[in-house]
Amino acid sequence: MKKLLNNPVDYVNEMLEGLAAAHPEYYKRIGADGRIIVRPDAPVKGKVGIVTGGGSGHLPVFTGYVGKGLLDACAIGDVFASPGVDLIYEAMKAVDGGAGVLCLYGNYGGDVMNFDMACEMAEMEDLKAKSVLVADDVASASFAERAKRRGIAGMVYCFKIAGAKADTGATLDEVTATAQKAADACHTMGVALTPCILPAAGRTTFTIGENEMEIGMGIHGEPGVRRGPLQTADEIAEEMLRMLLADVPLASGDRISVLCNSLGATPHEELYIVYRVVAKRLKELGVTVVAPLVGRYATSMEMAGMSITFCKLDAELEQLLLAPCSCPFLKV
Amino acid sequence: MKKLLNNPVDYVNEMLEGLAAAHPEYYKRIGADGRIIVRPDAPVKGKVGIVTGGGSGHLPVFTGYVGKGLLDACAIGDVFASPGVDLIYEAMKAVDGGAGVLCLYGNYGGDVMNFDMACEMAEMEDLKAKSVLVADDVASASFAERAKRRGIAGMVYCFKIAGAKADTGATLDEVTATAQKAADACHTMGVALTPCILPAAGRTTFTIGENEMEIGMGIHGEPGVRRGPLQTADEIAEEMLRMLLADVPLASGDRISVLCNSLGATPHEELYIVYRVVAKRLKELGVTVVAPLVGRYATSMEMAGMSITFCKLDAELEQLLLAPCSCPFLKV
Amino acid sequence: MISKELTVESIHLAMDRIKVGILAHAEELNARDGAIGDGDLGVTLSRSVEIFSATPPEGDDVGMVLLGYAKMLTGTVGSTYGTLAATGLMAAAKLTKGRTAVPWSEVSLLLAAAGAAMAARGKSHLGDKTVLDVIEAARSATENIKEPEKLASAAAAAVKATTAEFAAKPFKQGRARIWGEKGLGMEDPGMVAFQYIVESLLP
Amino acid sequence: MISKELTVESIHLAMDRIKVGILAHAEELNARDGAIGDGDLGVTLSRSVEIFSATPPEGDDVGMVLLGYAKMLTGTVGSTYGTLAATGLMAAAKLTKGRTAVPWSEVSLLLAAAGAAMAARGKSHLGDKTVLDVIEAARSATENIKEPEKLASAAAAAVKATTAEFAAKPFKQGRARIWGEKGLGMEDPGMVAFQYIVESLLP
Ligand SMILES: Nc1ncnc2c1ncn2[C@@H]1O[C@H](COP(=O)(O)OP(=O)(O)O)[C@@H](O)[C@H]1O
Ligand SMILES: Nc1ncnc2c1ncn2[C@@H]1O[C@H](COP(=O)(O)OP(=O)(O)O)[C@@H](O)[C@H]1O
Ligand SMILES: [Mg+2]
Ligand SMILES: [Mg+2]
Ligand SMILES: [Mg+2]
Ligand SMILES: [Mg+2]
Repeated sequence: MKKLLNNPVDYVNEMLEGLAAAHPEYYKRIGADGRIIVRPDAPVKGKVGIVTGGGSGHLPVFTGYVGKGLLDACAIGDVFASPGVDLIYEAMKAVDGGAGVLCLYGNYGGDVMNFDMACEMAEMEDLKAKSVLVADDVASASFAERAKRRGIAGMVYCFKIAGAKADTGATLDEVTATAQKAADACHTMGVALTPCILPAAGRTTFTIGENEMEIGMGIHGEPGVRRGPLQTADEIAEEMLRMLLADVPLASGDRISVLCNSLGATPHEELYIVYRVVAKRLKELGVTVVAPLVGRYATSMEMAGMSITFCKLDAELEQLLLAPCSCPFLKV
Repeated sequence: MKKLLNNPVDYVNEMLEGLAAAHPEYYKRIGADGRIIVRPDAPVKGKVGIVTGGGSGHLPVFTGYVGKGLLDACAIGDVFASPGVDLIYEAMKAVDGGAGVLCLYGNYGGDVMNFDMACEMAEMEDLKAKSVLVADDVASASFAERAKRRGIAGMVYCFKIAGAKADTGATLDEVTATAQKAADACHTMGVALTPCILPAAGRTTFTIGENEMEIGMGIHGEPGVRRGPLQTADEIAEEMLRMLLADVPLASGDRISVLCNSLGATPHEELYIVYRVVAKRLKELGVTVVAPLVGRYATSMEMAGMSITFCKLDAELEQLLLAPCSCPFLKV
Repeated sequence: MISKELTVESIHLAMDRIKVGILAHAEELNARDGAIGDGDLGVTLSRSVEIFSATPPEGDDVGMVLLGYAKMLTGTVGSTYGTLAATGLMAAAKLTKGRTAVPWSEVSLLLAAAGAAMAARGKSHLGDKTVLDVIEAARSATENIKEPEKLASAAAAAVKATTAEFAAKPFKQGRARIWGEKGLGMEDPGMVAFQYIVESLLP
Repeated sequence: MISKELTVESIHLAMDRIKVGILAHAEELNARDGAIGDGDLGVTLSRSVEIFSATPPEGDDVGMVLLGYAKMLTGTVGSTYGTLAATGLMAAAKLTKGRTAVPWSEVSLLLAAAGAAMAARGKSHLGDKTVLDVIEAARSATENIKEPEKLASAAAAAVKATTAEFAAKPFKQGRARIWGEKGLGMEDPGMVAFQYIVESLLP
């Protein structure tokens, strides 16, 4: 695999420069090195601000989802590395419109430390802040230990739903509760086919045989559930569905949204081949799919592979999922 | 590179099955093997119908752009192969709401033959039809021989603009004239880094060295302008810009739209790194960029590489570009 | 068995023979097309002849039967070769519509009409190293020939010679064109396919 | 040169020495981190010590100076090691705020406070094969020691021994955790970095 690069040290800043140049109506750069992206109209008076953050290399996650009815700001780290504490705290201050700030991000050790520390700073300066961690990766821990799960593509649903909730004028406690409900509703299974290349290191994140796949592997190459010979799309989809359905038992009449997400290189064609299996199985179960998403929503640069996310809906979550939102990567 | 596949013979049909299952509000399958995608509300009474068609493996092109304010139908061939004549003709009949049909597609030999033949059939049965070919690939022929150019990512602008024009209630002649104006306004330069794998053949479309790139290579591997060692993102962007600006001289005050398009594997991060150079150069020239697009809009499955399209705007084109439209891959 | 004039029976009979010839060479044609194109020539031709024999067009109007076969081609895959063949058959159909018997001496004329229509459809020219060149060779070799056996053998010899002669030249049309120098020395798969088609008609 | 008690001068001096030690081992630390993590430990530590020496915090309040260094860490990269170090420095700052001199005998206490805060921040435990284990080793080795020279040498010996001892155990925290069996036999880069930090303070 080959990359269009300049000096790898400038990778993130150049990327952000292009992002802000292309979509100034959505993204404003602030903070040291412009490593925070905020809505140009931030802070929105009276609205709970929603801040996320994490490593680069996952576009549209995290930065891309700053937008109307979505996130208010994102603190941006180097490729696959956490943003600094000060950066996170600055992002929080930039979006506090008086109603407080929700930190909504994926469950990764470094990010948790830095967000926790930023929240302690906020507390010292009387900025009201709450945190909700997205921990949707079914393969990374058992249901009994859900809190240990990594955060992956389910994040997209959490951003969408929390953003819509904040738009209703809800309080920080309400937005936090709904965001937590959305996070709890998300269950994701992934499969990795190839690694990606770290720009700075110039090498791949992990190795995997020419005819191998790894079910449940994390988006940075964290070990999964099972490595084995590459199977057919239908077999892989069925295996992932089995694991998902064991985690979130669905009954006739249930309503869910489904995200079939490419990790980067895997094309739309293959996602639809997989989605076909998902749709068939859910139909058999009598489950209704609402507003499915098929595409590249949470990636690891040019990694090949995909994930399936179930977001189980109740009336509130469904209404918020269908509420209007707008960023260059997601418009409802 | 690895693919999520079942029997390759079923690749296109399974993909369409998933596509229609995911987005029934946009896509309805008709015709032999369901190889035509039409808007569910087709034909729209009194509106000029717009039909495209071409080989599979380029999502969102072609099928994906069926939608409101966009295309009315698409006839779908096998991977990188033309759809049959009857399929095209059937698509035309399905979208004729009495105002006639525009065939709007990329300039490839097989497609031209089949569309021409379908149009002759239409003529025999008194269905009013016109054709506009998209021929935007600067690398494939000189400006003097523009009509010989292949159609690549510029297609997206043509679909958008022609679709918006048809939505105004314009006549077939008017829609045809505007579509032709849009096609003439589009100039694209591409660079290929890696090939993709043909599902049926199980092999790559072409070969290219581990540290090589080919400027101007076509999306099926057609030879380009220059093959050489992989350069930096900025150098590549500058070279492509030089060729584009030689083809479409821009002056201060001009307004254009720009599409930075990934051929598949190349991630958003790299597209923004390139867009940054494009934005800087156009700013220096005093050119205003309107509604730029950065993403995967016209692909070759998991090919790595990208293209830059300039769509030079006049007042009409700009207004139509900004008019509302909606499909799962493009919403304005 | 061979009728005095070209009738619908002789067309159906020819199609049966062509089916045998194509199926015997399908793999080879795929491989030839695969070397310079997308490798589907054998597949698409096989699919076409299977459909031909499954539901041959009815009636005794030569033109309408030729049109019937042409329509089967447009109804199947969208391959270049299939569309060109449909175009050629339609051109021949126009000249024979309303007739139940056509003198064998007109075969050369039908080939001329087919070739001209195909060139127009493909925006291509004689010398481009395509099936057009062998059709022209067959047309020229069959001029003024009235006996069907002689027609087939004259055409087959001319087609074979032309295919071989063109191997040395560069491709100027279709997917093969992009190969430039690398195409030198290779026979055009479309010409070879036509050669097998004509050879299946040899007595 | 060495003052009778821990003052801001002794802190600045220590930071200068640590800078030399870190820069000398930056490449090695990158390589160690690269084998099981993301390979940035040397880079991020170097960046931090450069910033320390460029703009050392002012004033003579030991606590405020420690807090000043902590804040420089949170202001630079977001690496785990940097955030943990900032957390540890802040904990020590809380205990020394408002004082211009702290008896050397309190160093062990400061290490205890730092280690506890870091464990809370990292949601990790002693025995997880992280920098926590060598901090605990240093804390234990420095208990009741009053002379600065002895402090450094006792800490250095304990840290080195603990780093070596843990090499045989599995990683239970951070990016290294995912390596499972492959991590056996490897020293934890965070422990090694702390070893070089302490060794830079040897007289
Ligand atoms: N423009 C053209 N005009 C005439 N014949 C052509 C043209 N392009 C291709 N051919 C013929 O068609 C053959 C390839 O047919 P086919 O495999 O069906 O093409 P594809 O798979 O590219 O649609 C070539 O070998 C050549 O003889
Ligand atoms: N949860 C944790 N608690 C305590 N120490 C940790 C933890 N995670 C990692 N470490 C320490 O940090 C070191 C790695 O630091 P660093 O390279 O900055 O991590 P990263 O690059 O993953 O952010 C490890 O060698 C280990 O000593
Ligand atoms: Mg072919
Ligand atoms: Mg073909
Ligand atoms: Mg590290
Ligand atoms: Mg790091």
